[in-house]
Amino acid sequence: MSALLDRSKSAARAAWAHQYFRRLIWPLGVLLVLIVVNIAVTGFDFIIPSVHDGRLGGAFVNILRRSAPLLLIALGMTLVIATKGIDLSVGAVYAIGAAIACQWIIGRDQMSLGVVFVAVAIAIAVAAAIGAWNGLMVANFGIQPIVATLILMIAGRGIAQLITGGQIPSVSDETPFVELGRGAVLTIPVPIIIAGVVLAALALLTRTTALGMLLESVGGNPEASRLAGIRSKSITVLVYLVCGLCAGLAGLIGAANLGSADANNGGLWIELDAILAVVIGGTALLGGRFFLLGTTIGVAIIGTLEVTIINIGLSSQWQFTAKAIVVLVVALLQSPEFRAWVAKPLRGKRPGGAPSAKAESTGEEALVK
Amino acid sequence: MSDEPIVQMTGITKDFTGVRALDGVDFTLRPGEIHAVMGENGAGKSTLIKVLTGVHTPDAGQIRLDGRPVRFNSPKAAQAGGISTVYQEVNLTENLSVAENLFAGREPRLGPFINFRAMRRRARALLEDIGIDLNVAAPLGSYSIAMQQLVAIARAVDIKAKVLILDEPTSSLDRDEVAVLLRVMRRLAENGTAMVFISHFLDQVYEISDRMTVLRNGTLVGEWESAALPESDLIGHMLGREAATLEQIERQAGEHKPDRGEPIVSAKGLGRKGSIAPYDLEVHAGEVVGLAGLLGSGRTETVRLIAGADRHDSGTLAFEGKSVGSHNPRTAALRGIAFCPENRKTEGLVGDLTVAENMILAMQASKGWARTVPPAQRSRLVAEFIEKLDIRPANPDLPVKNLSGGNQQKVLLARWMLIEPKLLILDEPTRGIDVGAKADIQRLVTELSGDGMAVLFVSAELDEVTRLSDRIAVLRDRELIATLETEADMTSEKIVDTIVAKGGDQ
Amino acid sequence: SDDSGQGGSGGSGDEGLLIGFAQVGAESAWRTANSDSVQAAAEAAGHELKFVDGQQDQEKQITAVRDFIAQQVDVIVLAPVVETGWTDVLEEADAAGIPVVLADRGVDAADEDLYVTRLGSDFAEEGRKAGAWAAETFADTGAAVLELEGTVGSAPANDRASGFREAADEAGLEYEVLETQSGDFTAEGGKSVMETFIEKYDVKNDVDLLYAHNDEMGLGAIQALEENGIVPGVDVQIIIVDGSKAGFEAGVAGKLNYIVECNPAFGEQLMEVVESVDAGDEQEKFTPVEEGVFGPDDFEAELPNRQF
Amino acid sequence: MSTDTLTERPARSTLFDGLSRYIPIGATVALLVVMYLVGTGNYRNFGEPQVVANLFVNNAALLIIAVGMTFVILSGGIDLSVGSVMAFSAMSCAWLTVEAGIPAETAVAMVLVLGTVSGAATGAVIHYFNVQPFIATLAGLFLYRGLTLQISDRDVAIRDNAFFDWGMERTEFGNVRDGGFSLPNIVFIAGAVVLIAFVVLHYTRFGRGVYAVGGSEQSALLMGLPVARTKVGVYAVSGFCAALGGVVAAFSTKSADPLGGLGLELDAIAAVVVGGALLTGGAGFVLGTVAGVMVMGMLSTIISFDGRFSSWWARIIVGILLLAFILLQRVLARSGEKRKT
Ligand SMILES: Nc1ncnc2c1ncn2[C@@H]1O[C@H](COP(=O)(O)OP(=O)(O)OP(=O)(O)O)[C@@H](O)[C@H]1O
Ligand SMILES: Nc1ncnc2c1ncn2[C@@H]1O[C@H](COP(=O)(O)OP(=O)(O)OP(=O)(O)O)[C@@H](O)[C@H]1O
Ligand SMILES: [Mg+2]
Ligand SMILES: [Mg+2]
Repeated sequence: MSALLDRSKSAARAAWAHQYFRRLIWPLGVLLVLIVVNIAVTGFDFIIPSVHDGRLGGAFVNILRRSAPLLLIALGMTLVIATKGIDLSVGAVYAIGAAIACQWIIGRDQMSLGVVFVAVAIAIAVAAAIGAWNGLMVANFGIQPIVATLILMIAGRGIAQLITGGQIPSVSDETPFVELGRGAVLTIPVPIIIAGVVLAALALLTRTTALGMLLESVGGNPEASRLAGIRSKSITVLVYLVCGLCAGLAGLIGAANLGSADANNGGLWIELDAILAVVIGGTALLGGRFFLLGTTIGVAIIGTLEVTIINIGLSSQWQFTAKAIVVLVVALLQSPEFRAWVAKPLRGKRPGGAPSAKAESTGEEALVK
Repeated sequence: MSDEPIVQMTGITKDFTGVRALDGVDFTLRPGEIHAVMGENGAGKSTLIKVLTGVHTPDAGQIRLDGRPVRFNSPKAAQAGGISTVYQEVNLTENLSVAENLFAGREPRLGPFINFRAMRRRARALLEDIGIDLNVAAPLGSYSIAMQQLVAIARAVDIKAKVLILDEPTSSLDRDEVAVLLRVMRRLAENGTAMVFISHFLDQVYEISDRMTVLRNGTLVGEWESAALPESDLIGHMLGREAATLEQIERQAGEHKPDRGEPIVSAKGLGRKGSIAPYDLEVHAGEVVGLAGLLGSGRTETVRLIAGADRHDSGTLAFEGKSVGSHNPRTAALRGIAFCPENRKTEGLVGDLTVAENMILAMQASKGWARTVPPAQRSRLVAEFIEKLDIRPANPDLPVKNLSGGNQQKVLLARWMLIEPKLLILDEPTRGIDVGAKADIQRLVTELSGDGMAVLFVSAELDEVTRLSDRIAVLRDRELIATLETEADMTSEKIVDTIVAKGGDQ
Repeated sequence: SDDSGQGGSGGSGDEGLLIGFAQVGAESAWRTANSDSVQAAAEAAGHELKFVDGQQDQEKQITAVRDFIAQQVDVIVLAPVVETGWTDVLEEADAAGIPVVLADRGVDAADEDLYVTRLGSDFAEEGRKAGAWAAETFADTGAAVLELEGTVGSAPANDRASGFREAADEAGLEYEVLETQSGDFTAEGGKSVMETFIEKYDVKNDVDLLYAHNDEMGLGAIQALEENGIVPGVDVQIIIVDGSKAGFEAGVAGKLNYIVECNPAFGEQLMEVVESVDAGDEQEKFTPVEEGVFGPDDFEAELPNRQF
Repeated sequence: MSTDTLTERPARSTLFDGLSRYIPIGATVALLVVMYLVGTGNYRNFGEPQVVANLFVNNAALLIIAVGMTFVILSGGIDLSVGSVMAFSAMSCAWLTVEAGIPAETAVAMVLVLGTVSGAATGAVIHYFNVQPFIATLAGLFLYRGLTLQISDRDVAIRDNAFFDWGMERTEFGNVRDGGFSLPNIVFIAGAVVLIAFVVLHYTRFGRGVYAVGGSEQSALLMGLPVARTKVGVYAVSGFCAALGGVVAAFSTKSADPLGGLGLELDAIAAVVVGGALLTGGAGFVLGTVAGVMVMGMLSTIISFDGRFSSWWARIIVGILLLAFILLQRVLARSGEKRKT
């Protein structure tokens, strides 16, 4: 009996891994195509990292480094979306985080590690508090997430500008703060490390504890979760808090990278890119199942795409169009219905062609949502 | 009337990812007959219906309607082809009014515009015809699930199709409504409508059907004239095991009367304005208290207060002698009160999560997110309850939304049995559950109460209530009107009498 | 609440004017400095200023102008985000008898009758200044140019690009714009586009000039260059437009070679114009803001004068 | 046996419950009035009728687009492409008339058809390929902005075409100088759109189908409603409204701006949701959307009448006012629900 159980368990786990991989395969494919295109245009230098000034460089590593803030935000957003929510305020929180840190450092001894540390701590604390506020609005006042976070999306940039007085404060190039964006540990750029650590931490937090399941439960059916005794309010608040925290952290990295904080343009429209990455990664906006790894791939696609446009020499006017095309391609490839539709003429040629069983049953899963 | 079949399905096969739901099934529906499709939970009944009505595309097989081969690609097409269906879960839209739900897609119109006045009038007439009186302008979602089921039936009947399919239409109805429904069905049959009827209530099936098709595990067992198939044989065909054992279980369930233990909960003047009048109720350890009443009498509202699902605004609630302060589903679960709600789709299950996750949910919730149920314990418990409740397919990693209705109900039950509560509140736990499983569940309830658990039990089936309960609280018009001790001679008629008598008082 | 009837500017007189200022937005440090300058100057002159930030949206600016008309301000100052599309609202102002002064950017020539005067800078002229310097500097060698343009479709981006080419062509410079990419007027954009340029081109050897449409993009690009071991200002020459304090600091440090000023601090000048417009004086159609160009020798001296 | 008829009155108070579904919109309108009174009390000339009229004049395009968005949101979807489609339509109008020399009437008709067709195409992708609306329409957001910029990366004037004068021709209601107001034709276009949308949503099968699909798509499918037609339809409506918004924008400015309508999709969504619609679909009203647009417009009017705020304080104040508004709306709606049960 128990042997049988074990067998079915490991089989189930394999099936689960298989499912998980199937979700990722199309975004991964698109990412690979983008990389191949870049290699074709600029040679293998694109993918092979080089070491420069004790820091890993090269086109692809640079993409990863620059995408770190987006990744952080997209990870937080993934959790929020899993609970059927959405957070529009992340761009503003990014700006606030950046503004606080720079403004704090500028007025003080820029070389002091202590000052930098305090600046970072304050920025992160404020970002987390803003996130928690969003969560409270959603969980306790029952305001729709999009409206609740819209308020801070509008006001947040104002707050950031208020902090900087409408200026773009820039810190000295020598302050340790800039290491957050430009530095490297063991040649690995710090932003990549931070994003990697946060990714690992969130993955561990949600997958080794029950948090992930509870999140998916709250997102999948809030009322059923309530009746099952889940503390959905505090989970919701927690998730928005984490999202705010990630956005603040992203703002710090962005500010450190530039050595300045642009309250008005820092992280502008990053919420759309973040949501895009989440959805490309296979997490549905309707809540429920979420995929942190998928989100990561989504971020990589977006980051690579921007470089690709420049590398193949398209003018700026093409930026939007190219992005539209890639988004559509990823979305369509992920759609079983679309694949079946494309495959149909091919399959029809086979005598007595097997009916499209697979594609359809997955379609029904979607139907029953 | 010719005997040329109206619907003929041959060799129908349907695969879902990993499951073969139907395997070469034949099905024939003749004009004017009422044809029951029988089988255990997960046997493939609903799938057969869905294949016929264009929700699913069959992987193999042929469908003929009036002798012509057809393949509908949507329920809309099936409706246009003359097949009207009530699917198993209530599939109406809660945000629209009752009248709109009744006439959605075929509203009476004045030119291009909907004639709301006519629609409401016709809706009232239609509902009156099957004996219900609702505010047809109110949103459907404000009515109980039973009412919604009746509305769905009314809608399907009114479409005046040549084929009417009813997939477990009676699962939340009580006997009066069922009687009305059967009467309507007979009338339709006389007018030549052919009907497919799916139900786990054998008495209803025998009362109404002319012919039966039995499925087991996605395969066809056979087709019989109802009159020629004794009940025990039918059960044998459905379950593939002897019917005798089943009866024995049922009888066993009826025989128990342990001593009444400590009171687990006692409600004093507990009530909620506009929902349920203040009532007193005590449930003791090792006792099963049944709630009986007609549709909408307030049974659900009563137990929701005790479960903390709704907030009470009068009275007090004591748990194990101590008065409870803050009361919500979470604190209730921590105290050991489990509440298995009546509407599994909207209040019970999380469709995207797997069977195992759904089962473990309440246990995990009470532990908090940081303390995970150890994987070993988790898989042991899940396996145990899959076996105990005979959940099929026995794959804990399937999304629960892919399970058949009855198996979903069992998953929900398992969730709460798993936490070994002190008080188990079951609101219509046997809805849509096949005879075998129903007996299993009844036995389980008896066993649990034998082990000292208090059980509060709501069911539309008075027989079930009488058989299981040590005491029966009777409700009428959202008021608790009597508490009856179950003596040996307790019958459902007595309960009905109580209800009627008190009604006469007013 | 009694409304003051049709008196219009009745209450003003010695109390100072009621001025409505529809600003473009707060999209850059330049713009903020501009707003500050106007607000400060209005206060100093004792006028009441109604300030509305249009968030780079023409609709919002039109709304603001309509609100000013409804409030019956004495003079409307408009810094239009785009050139076209102002006809109707300017006519409304005209019908209400409220004079309009344009600040910074201009409007369609066809609407010339609908405003009194325009005070501001000329983006195309700025581009030309940059182009002229490039023509002079690279007259012998010719130039391979990388261009960091502003937000695609925005007026400064368009005019600074075309002005540059115009002047360079005119002077007969042998040049090639290797690539133009948008950095959205931000440091972030400038830096990330530059990083990609560095991957794509051998910037050190093959690129002579970097032309950035504003400070922030230029400064971001300088960082990218430095991080990749390319010496800005030496391995590749750099022109930026705007001239903020940070820009001049970079100039002093030798990291860039030429600054085309775009002066935001024309508040006082504006107030003078507004006052004379209100007094009904005859006006020139265009009053240029004083703007300079600065080469490496001027940076040090000019830095202390920078206000933003 | 059962001669009694079974009665049941609605009980559990849900958001959909009976009258309570009118509470959010009632609260919204009440708060609008309060805001207006506060404005008249504090600012000179705020009470002029033209100020209210201007709310409609300034927001005509937004109103039309938000109405289209209402259809989509009611059906449980979302359309992020509207801002870009609007810019694209305005630009197409300009290009077709100025460059291609096509008569303005034809150009406008072409643009409207194009908007509708592209909306329908988006809807088809969403429905038949089961692509999430957010993604499909986000692709639209990028695509149409890109196409607009391909046509022209600078603003184009169309003032020479007499046809485009019609939109801003005003009808006077009383003398503007003493208490009257005037409205240009674009406001009547917007009004007509609202009216038609109201009738379609509430009195036609298509409209009720939109609510049904938003309530539960699966149920709607099983009830035999034309789900495909409805879903494709709402995006077509939204595409049409966005294109019409572009035409109205062209009317109101007699020019086309390649960056026009940037971020407009969020304004439209905000207006719809502030007007009481649920983003999950199935609940909301067109008139709520009108109120939502008015709220957003009123906020900015107050800001500009005050005129003392720096750019950042203006944003913060808008945020705070919006917050106060939403919270009050919630409180009113909640207490309304309580009273009912
Ligand atoms: N959409 C689906 N995806 C995957 N499997 C499914 C799906 N729908 C049904 N199944 C599976 O098909 C089998 C037959 O289910 P079906 O719903 O037809 O059973 P049923 O006879 O109606 O049972 P019940 O009496 O419980 O309603 C079950 O094993 C079920 O898990
Ligand atoms: N304030 C009220 N006004 C009108 N009707 C009410 C009110 N409160 C409750 N009801 C009705 O009384 C019914 C009692 O509901 P409840 O679900 O408890 O009935 P039940 O006995 O459990 O029957 P069912 O078999 O339908 O579950 C509700 O469905 C509701 O329609
Ligand atoms: Mg079934
Ligand atoms: Mg009930």
